[in-house]
Parts: sequence; structure tokens; C-alpha cells
Amino acid sequence: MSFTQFFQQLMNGFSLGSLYALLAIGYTLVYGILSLINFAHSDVFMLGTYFAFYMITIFMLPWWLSVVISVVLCAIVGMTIERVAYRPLRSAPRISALITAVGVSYFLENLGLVVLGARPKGFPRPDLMKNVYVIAGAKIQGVSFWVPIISIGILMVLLYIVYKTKVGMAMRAVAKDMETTRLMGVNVDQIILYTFALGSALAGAGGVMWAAKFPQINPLMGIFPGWKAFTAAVVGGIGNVVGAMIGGFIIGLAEILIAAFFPSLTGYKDAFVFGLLILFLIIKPNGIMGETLKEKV
Amino acid sequence: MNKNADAILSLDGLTMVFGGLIAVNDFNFQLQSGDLAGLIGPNGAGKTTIFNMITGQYIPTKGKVVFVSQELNHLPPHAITSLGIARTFQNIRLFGNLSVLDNVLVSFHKELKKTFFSAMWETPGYIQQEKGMREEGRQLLEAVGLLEMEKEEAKNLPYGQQRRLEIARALATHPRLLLLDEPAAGMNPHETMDLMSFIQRIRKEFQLTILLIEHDMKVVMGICERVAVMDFGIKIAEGTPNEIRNNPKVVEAYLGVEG
Amino acid sequence: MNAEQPLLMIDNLHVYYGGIHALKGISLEVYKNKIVSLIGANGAGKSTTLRTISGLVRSRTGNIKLKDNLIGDLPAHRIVEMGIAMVPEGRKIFPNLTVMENLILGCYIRKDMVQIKKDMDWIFSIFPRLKERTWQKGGTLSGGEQQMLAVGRALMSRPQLLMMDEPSLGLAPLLVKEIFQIIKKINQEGTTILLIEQNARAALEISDFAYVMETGKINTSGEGKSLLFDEKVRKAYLGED
Amino acid sequence: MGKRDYILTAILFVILLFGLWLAQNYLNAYMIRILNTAFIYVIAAVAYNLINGIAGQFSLGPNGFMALGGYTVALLMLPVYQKIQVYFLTPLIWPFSVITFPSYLFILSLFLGGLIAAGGAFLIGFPTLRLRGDYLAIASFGFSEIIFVLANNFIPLTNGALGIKGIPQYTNLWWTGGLAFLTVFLIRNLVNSSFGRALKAIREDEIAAQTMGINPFRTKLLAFAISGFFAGVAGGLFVTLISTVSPTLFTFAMTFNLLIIIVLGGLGSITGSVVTAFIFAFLQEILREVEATHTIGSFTIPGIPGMRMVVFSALLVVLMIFYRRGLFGTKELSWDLVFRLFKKKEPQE
Repeated sequence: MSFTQFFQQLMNGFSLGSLYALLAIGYTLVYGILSLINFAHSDVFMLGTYFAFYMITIFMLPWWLSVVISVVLCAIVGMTIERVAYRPLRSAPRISALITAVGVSYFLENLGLVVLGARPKGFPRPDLMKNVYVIAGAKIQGVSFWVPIISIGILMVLLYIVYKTKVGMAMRAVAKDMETTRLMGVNVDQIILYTFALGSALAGAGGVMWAAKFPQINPLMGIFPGWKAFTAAVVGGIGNVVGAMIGGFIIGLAEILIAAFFPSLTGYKDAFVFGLLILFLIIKPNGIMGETLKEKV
Repeated sequence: MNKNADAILSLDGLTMVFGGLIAVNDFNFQLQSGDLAGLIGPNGAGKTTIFNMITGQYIPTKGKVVFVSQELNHLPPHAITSLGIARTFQNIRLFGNLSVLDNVLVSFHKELKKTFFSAMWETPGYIQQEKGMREEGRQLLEAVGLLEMEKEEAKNLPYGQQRRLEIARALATHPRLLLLDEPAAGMNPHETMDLMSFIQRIRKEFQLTILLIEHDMKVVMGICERVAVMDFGIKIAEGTPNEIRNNPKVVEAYLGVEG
Repeated sequence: MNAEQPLLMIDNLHVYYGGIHALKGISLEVYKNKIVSLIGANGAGKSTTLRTISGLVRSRTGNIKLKDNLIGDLPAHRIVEMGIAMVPEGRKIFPNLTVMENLILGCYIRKDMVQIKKDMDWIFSIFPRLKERTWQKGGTLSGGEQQMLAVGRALMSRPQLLMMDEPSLGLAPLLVKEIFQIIKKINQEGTTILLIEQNARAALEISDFAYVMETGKINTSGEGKSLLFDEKVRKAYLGED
Repeated sequence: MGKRDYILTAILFVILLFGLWLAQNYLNAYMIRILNTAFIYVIAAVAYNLINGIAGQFSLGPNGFMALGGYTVALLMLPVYQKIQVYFLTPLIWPFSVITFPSYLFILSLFLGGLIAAGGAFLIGFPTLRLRGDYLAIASFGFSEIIFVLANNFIPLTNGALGIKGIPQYTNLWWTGGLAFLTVFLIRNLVNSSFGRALKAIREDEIAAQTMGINPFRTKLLAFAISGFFAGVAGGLFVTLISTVSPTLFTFAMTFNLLIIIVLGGLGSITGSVVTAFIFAFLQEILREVEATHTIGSFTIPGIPGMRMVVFSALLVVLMIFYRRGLFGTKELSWDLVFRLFKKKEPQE
């Protein structure tokens, strides 16, 4: 493999990894606070692509505006899910909340199949993403170039929110100790709602960019990226925002490079991610950035 | 070097550090077979942490736990139970949705020969074993006065009986050493009196060595032969209840220094 | 002095934890600018009382009144807004947040940036050691520093009433002394304090008034120092007859 | 179980046998198929409830285990000449290319299918069940998806997306019914045994269970493997019922159906799962109506394909929020309970 090819693949891996990172944040934020695998997160990601698709094709809105609207709609969907399905179960056994999460996810997928149709739709890519750039002799597709840049921009904003604002502070506090956070005068229910909004917005943004990269969208498209993003969150250390980003890049890069170096294994690249998950659970169950959790006796 | 060869439990220089905070610092203590000893001290002194190190929930940062000349430091909790140490918890941890009898029977599981395969096919040997186990479980419930409640779900028992059931469940593991973590917490004076005679009775009946953590000084002074007092993770005194009562250090730990 | 209206008034409070009757009719009053302490052995129900006032636990019956407002049914974060702050048992500072962030979270409900800045300086003047550690993570502080941070954090909401659950817990004697001096100072600067302590002697030394609890009830009450020599107090602690 | 209960159970068993005989001989093919499906659901659901309900460990793996069992049985039972036809593009790998079990070894193939599935369960359980938290859910979900990927891509073994056709149809009501009875019998015994109590104790409070001398990891792993075994058997039965297997047969939808069954019946109630497995099998057929086109007078209401799963998933969420206990909670349907039900209806003096 020549250097330019390698460079192309690297960029490709970066862009895929940045999308996993965007998606992984939502999982890790919610898990950090509620200890809940939000299975429906991947479906919010899917809905994001459809929102943008309809904004562009039916309402004929410009691309950037469609993205903004779709991100906002995703945030609303995320908050609705929390309010309707998860909040009533907050003090229920954990397995109940998990089953509900699976139910909500499956509901959205099947509703999607009925309302949006099972047949894949072609996502209209903007010119920006279609252009081909030549960098150091390597031809880089617009998506491979812009997606990581935009994603990293979004991730910066997220880091700012989580680490520099009062709401972000409250989120980190809730994740550590819900009761004491209440004693600070923080409306914890509201913070949890914000968390869902934030995670879902990122999923929406990720979804639109995913569709720009792989312009075939269907109601089940969220399942695999979602599962891999959760794996990324585990690899990075579940509950840790920076860890989720690192995990996302690791999985994205690994997936692309495996396929680049061993073309015959392309069909098994998903199985490889599974292997990585199992490996991490055995040797480093707390992930790269995770801390040891100890149950109080 | 073991100072006391025939000690049933010996804690040598136990230290537990949680992220910079020293919960227990160089704690030394010995129990002789048949002792009934108390571990007391103000809240947060590190008493429960010591229990957690003995039963394997925590791995000591330094020092070692020796039980009948076997070091326990890196054994998992279930292996430590099998060696003959049982405990109760400060905040009662019963199997709430299981019946009272089942709560006790769970503790027999580790000793069973016939497990899942013969259970599936209900072999005669298995049925025999199950029958024997139930009998023993009910005897035990009778001994602690809970036999009438055997079919009730544990979570429906009144508080005092829940404490009793937790002790019964611990006894069912056939321990030589029983660790009781605040058995009288939340009890009224009358229940507490009952509990004291109950502890003394099971100690005789089951030939136990008992170490208990307690806040209710009446209990400690009433039944313990030896008391260790902790404060800030350190043992500040050890002796008979009378010695302890008059030890200025102890009074200070409890009533506090001049403000 | 009883002519004036108490800042906090609790009337016949009953609280149940699962099947346990934890508080069996607690009534007490806290007057403005006083230090009132609640003492008694472990398990007597002191913490439950504070947790009920702060809205973390719901009472079955009984009233909690802050000045003229009934606050018994408000959620915890609204109670903070009403002007009651709490230093929880075991400090409970946020170990993953810096000292500064812990303090900012303490004034989460406030918007007056200028005054917040002044209060922050005030906190640092009371606890100079916190100032040196502004950017350190809470979890890396020593026990005493964590206790100071917990007190400072609670003060940042500018409460009318500050409740403290065992501020001396797990602190070395020298630090206990320091903490109690600070409590007194805070009180002198205009904050009413309701204090829970195991360390009865230290608490009674600085208290204007005290209630002694035993098994969910208030047993005795009286002016702080006079209780120091009360036989009942000794009994409640050491179980002497 | 008292003497009375033994007799009543025996009588019920005979009645059910007779019912099976009637069904096999007099019901139409459509009804027989529903009954067969119901029995297979019983096996899979009861096995699934063992890990999710009794042990309280959230697995999303049963469709993967059923696929493992299904493919194993298909590969073992398919006649060699049929194998050559099916694998005409890419030949089947050795040794499956030369193996064909005679029909009397059908039960052995089911057993082996179960063992392979149990092996899969062991593979996921080993790294995840040591850990607290919900890693089992995400790993088992991933595992099932990987099985799907492998079934599609490992063509020399699975024939890819085309699947395997022409599997001999051994399965009839005697097989499904018989194995369903056996499974319920075995798992019920297990749940009532000391092993079952240990599992429930882990579900209630893992730390306390460990303190009572139970090795939680070993106990959970064993339960998970047993659960996987019976899921594999159910998969094998399913494949020989419809005589074909392909990657789309055991998708997540299968796991989801089982999840609804065990939640509706009561997490932790074996008999509950049996009852709801039957209800579900029929409900699934009834709800087909929703998807069909209806004509009322001159109006035509177009059918909405896929609506069934929307209804089911909404049902699951609503159940979890408002009716978490399910029909039976963690209780078992027993003769005592039946008698009590009847007693209530009798006028008392």
C-alpha cells in the first residue's frame, strides 16, 4: 500500500471515527448519570438523517438549515423519550429500565419502517461533501475531509459545555452523586432532560454527516453504528466524555484500517469490533479513561 | 511471626486507603476461639471497613487477615464464607422477594454435592438432599423463632425479625466466626434486650466466636467480654467493658473534646 | 425571646423508612441568628430529621415551616431556593470537580455575579487553605479540607439557615476544634445554624440551644451549656444507668 | 408437591397428550403450525426467563443462540445430495459436506445444536458475567448481530444470504410438544432447586449472595449456558419445522418476541412464560389482521405492513411502565393457586 493510499484510508478512518465519537457521547452521558444503556439513542441518530432528508427534499431548505432543524428535532425526540419512557422507571429495578430502552428502540425502528418506508432512500449530498481535495498527492473525498473537521468542532463545543458551563458542571455532579446535587439547589430532573437533549443533538448531527458519507438511509441504519458507538464508549471508559471520543476514533480507525490491510476480511469488520469489546471487557473492563467503580457494602 | 498461635482470627496491621483518605490505619486485633468481642467507635471510625476486609469485600491496602492460620487477603468473599466466617450487614441485605425459609436455604448451597444436573432430573439422591436441607433450615428457623413465618417473603417481616433472619441466614453457612454489624440498630429498648439474650444463646448453641460492631453501648457493655475502640481508623483502646468505660480516651472519642 | 417568630419550626414530624418508624413526632424550633444543635447517639434519627427538612426524605405527617411558608412538600432544590442549605454527612463533596467548581455549584441558584464574587472571597477568607487549592480536584483534598469545602459550598447559596450533619466526622481533634471555631464565626457573621453532632461536648459548647434525641424522639432540650452536665445526656451516649 | 398435586399433574398430562393427538390428527395445517410455533416459543421463552427473570441478568442473545442451534441442526440433518444442490456456488466445507444424520439421530442433532449454542453463551458470559453492570446486554446483542454477519458472509458453511433449503421436516407436534414439556419440567426443577435459589439470591442482592458462600460468576455462567442450550434446541426445532434456514430467520425480532413473552408472563415466572408464549403465538396471528387490507362496504382500508411490531413494541414499553409485574410476577402457577381461584368463586357459608 502506498503512502497516499494509506493517508486516504487514515482520513477515512478519522471521519468514521469522529462519527462514532459523536454518537458515543450520548451513550456515555446517559450511562454516566442513569446507569442505563439508552438503546433508543441509535434510533435518534437514524431519525436525524430522515429529518434532514425531508427538510432538504420536501421543504427545499438549504442544507445547513436542514441540519440545524434536524439537530433541534433530535434533541426534542431525546427529551421526549426520557420524559415519557425512562423517568417513570427511575426508581425501578435496572432491568426494567433496560427492557424499556430496548422497547423504545424497537418501537422507533418499526414505526420508522411503517411511516418512513423500508426501502432505502438516497440522501442528497451537498456539493461540499462531494468535492475531491488533493492533499499531499492523496485524493481526499469531501466527506473524509469535512466530517472530521466539523465533528471535532462540535466535540469542542461539547467539551466546553460539559467542562466550562454551570449546566455541564451540574451534569458531572449528577453523575457522581444525585442526592447531593439536589442539595445544591439543582433541579436534577431538568439536568437529566438537558443531558438527553445534548446527547440526542449530537446523534442528530452525527446522523446527518453519516448520511452524507453513506448516502443510503433506512430505518434500521442506526443499529450497527449505535452498537459500535456504545462499544466505543466502553472502550474509552463508560461515563467518561473524553474516553468516548477516544474510543470512537479507535474503533473508526481500526475498522477502516483492518479493511484496508486485509481486504478479504471486509465482511467481518463488525465481528472485529465485537472481538475488541470482548477483549476490553477481559483485560480492561473500566476502559481507557474509566475509573474503578466500587459498590458500597 | 505470630504473636498468638491459637487465635482464631488475627488482624495484623490492617490498613485501608480510599483515594487518599485513610479509613483504617495499622489495626491489630486478635480473637480467641469462643470470644464474644465488640468493636465500637464513633461514626466513620472505620469499623465496617474492617469487616469488609475480613470478609473479602475489600482487599486491604496493607496488613493481613489470618483466620485459623490461613491468610485470607486475596480470597473472594464466597471462599472466605466457606472457610467458616459469616456476617450480617449494617443495612440489612436480605433476599427480599424470597421466602424466609429460602433465605436460609441459600446458605446451604455451597455445601451441596448434588447440583444442577441431578436437580433437573429430580434424582432420588437429589430429593433426599433437598429434604434434609429443608429439615435443617426449619430447625434453624425454629431456633431463632421464625418458624411460623417460613413462607412469608422476607421483605414483609417487621424490622426486628429481619435482623433475626439475617443472623439465621449467616448461621446457616455453619460459621465458626460470626461478624455482626450493628445488630441492634433501629431496635427499641425491648427488642434490644431480646437481641442480647439471643446473641448469647446462639453463641452457646452453635459454639461461635462472635465479633460485633455496635453503637448501642448497652449491648456492648452488657454482653461483650472484650471491647476494642476505634477512632479515625485507629484502635485507641482495648479491654474489658469496665476498663473501656473509664478510659478517658474513649470518653473523649464519644463525648468529644472540649470545643 | 420566644415572643419573636422562629426561623424554622417543625411540628410533630413522623417519618417512615420502609417499615421503620424513624421519627416519632419530632417538634423543634430554630430562632434567627442562633446555633441550635441536635445531639444523640447514632441511629437516634438526627440525620433523618435534617434530610426531611432538606426535602430528601418525605414525612408522613407533620409540618415544616420556614418563617411563614410551609416547605414540607417542596422538592429538595426548591428548599435550597427558599434559603436552607445543608452540609451533608460525610461531606459529599464532588470528587471529580475542582474546588472552584464545587463552590460554583453551591451557588447554582444565584445569578448575582458581583455578590457571588464577593462571597467567594469571603469563603476564601474563612478557609484560606481552600484558596490555595482552587484548581485541585475535590477528591484530592484531605478530610479536613473536604469538610471546609463542604461548608463553603453550602454557604455559597447564602442560606438563611445552614444545616450541618456531623461536621466533625472523621476529623482529627485539632481539626475538630478548628471547624467548631469556624462554625461559631459563620454564625456571628449572621447565619443561623442547625447542627447535628455526635461530638456532644464540642457542639454544646458553642450552641445556644440543643435538643437531645433518642430512638426517633426528642428526649431533653435546653440551653447548650447547661446540658453539658445533664445526666440524661451522658446516659443517651454511654448507656449508663 | 403433595400427592394430590402429583395426581392432578398426571391427569393434566394425559389430557394434554390426548389433546396433542387430537390436534395432530384433526386440526388444519395452519392451526398446527401456530401450535408448533407456540411450543417452540415455550422452550425458548422459558430458557430466556431463566437468565433474565430468575437470575436477573439482562441478555439479548437468544436469537443468536437459536441461530447457532438452527444452523447446526440444518448442517447435520440435510442429506448429502441436497447439500451438493444447495451449495452449488461455494462447496460446503468438510466435515459437514459428508455428514448426514439418519432420521433417528434427529434428537442427537438437537442436542448438539444445544451444546454449540451453550458454547456461544459461555463465550459471551465468560468476560461479561464477572463484571457488574449491563455489559452482558451489550455483548450478547453484539454477539447476535455478529452471528447474523457470519451467517451472511461465511458462505462455505452457511451458504450466505441464500440460506439452506430442503431440510427434512422432522418436527411435528409430538416433537415440539414433547420437548416443550421436557424443557418446562427440567427448568422448573432447576428453578425450584438449590441452584435456582442461588440464582434468585444473586438477582436480589449479589453481594449478600456471595457472602452466603455462593460463587456468583460460576452460578450465573452455568445458568446462561443452560439458557443458551435450550435456545439452541428451540432453534433446531424451528429450522426443521419450516425446513429452511437463512440469516433473516433469527433476527433481533425473535429476541424481542421472547422479551415480550417473558415480561408479559412475569419476569421470573416459568409458568407465566408458558401461558404467555401461547397467548403471544395466537396474538401474533390475530394481529396479522391489522396488516391486512380490509373492505368495509365500499371503503377499503389499506393494510399497514409492519404495524404488528409497532404495536408489540409499544405494548412492551407500556407494560414496563404500568404493569411491570406481568401476569404472574415472580409467582408460579400452581394447583394451590388454581384451587384458590375456584374457591373464591364458590359461595361460602
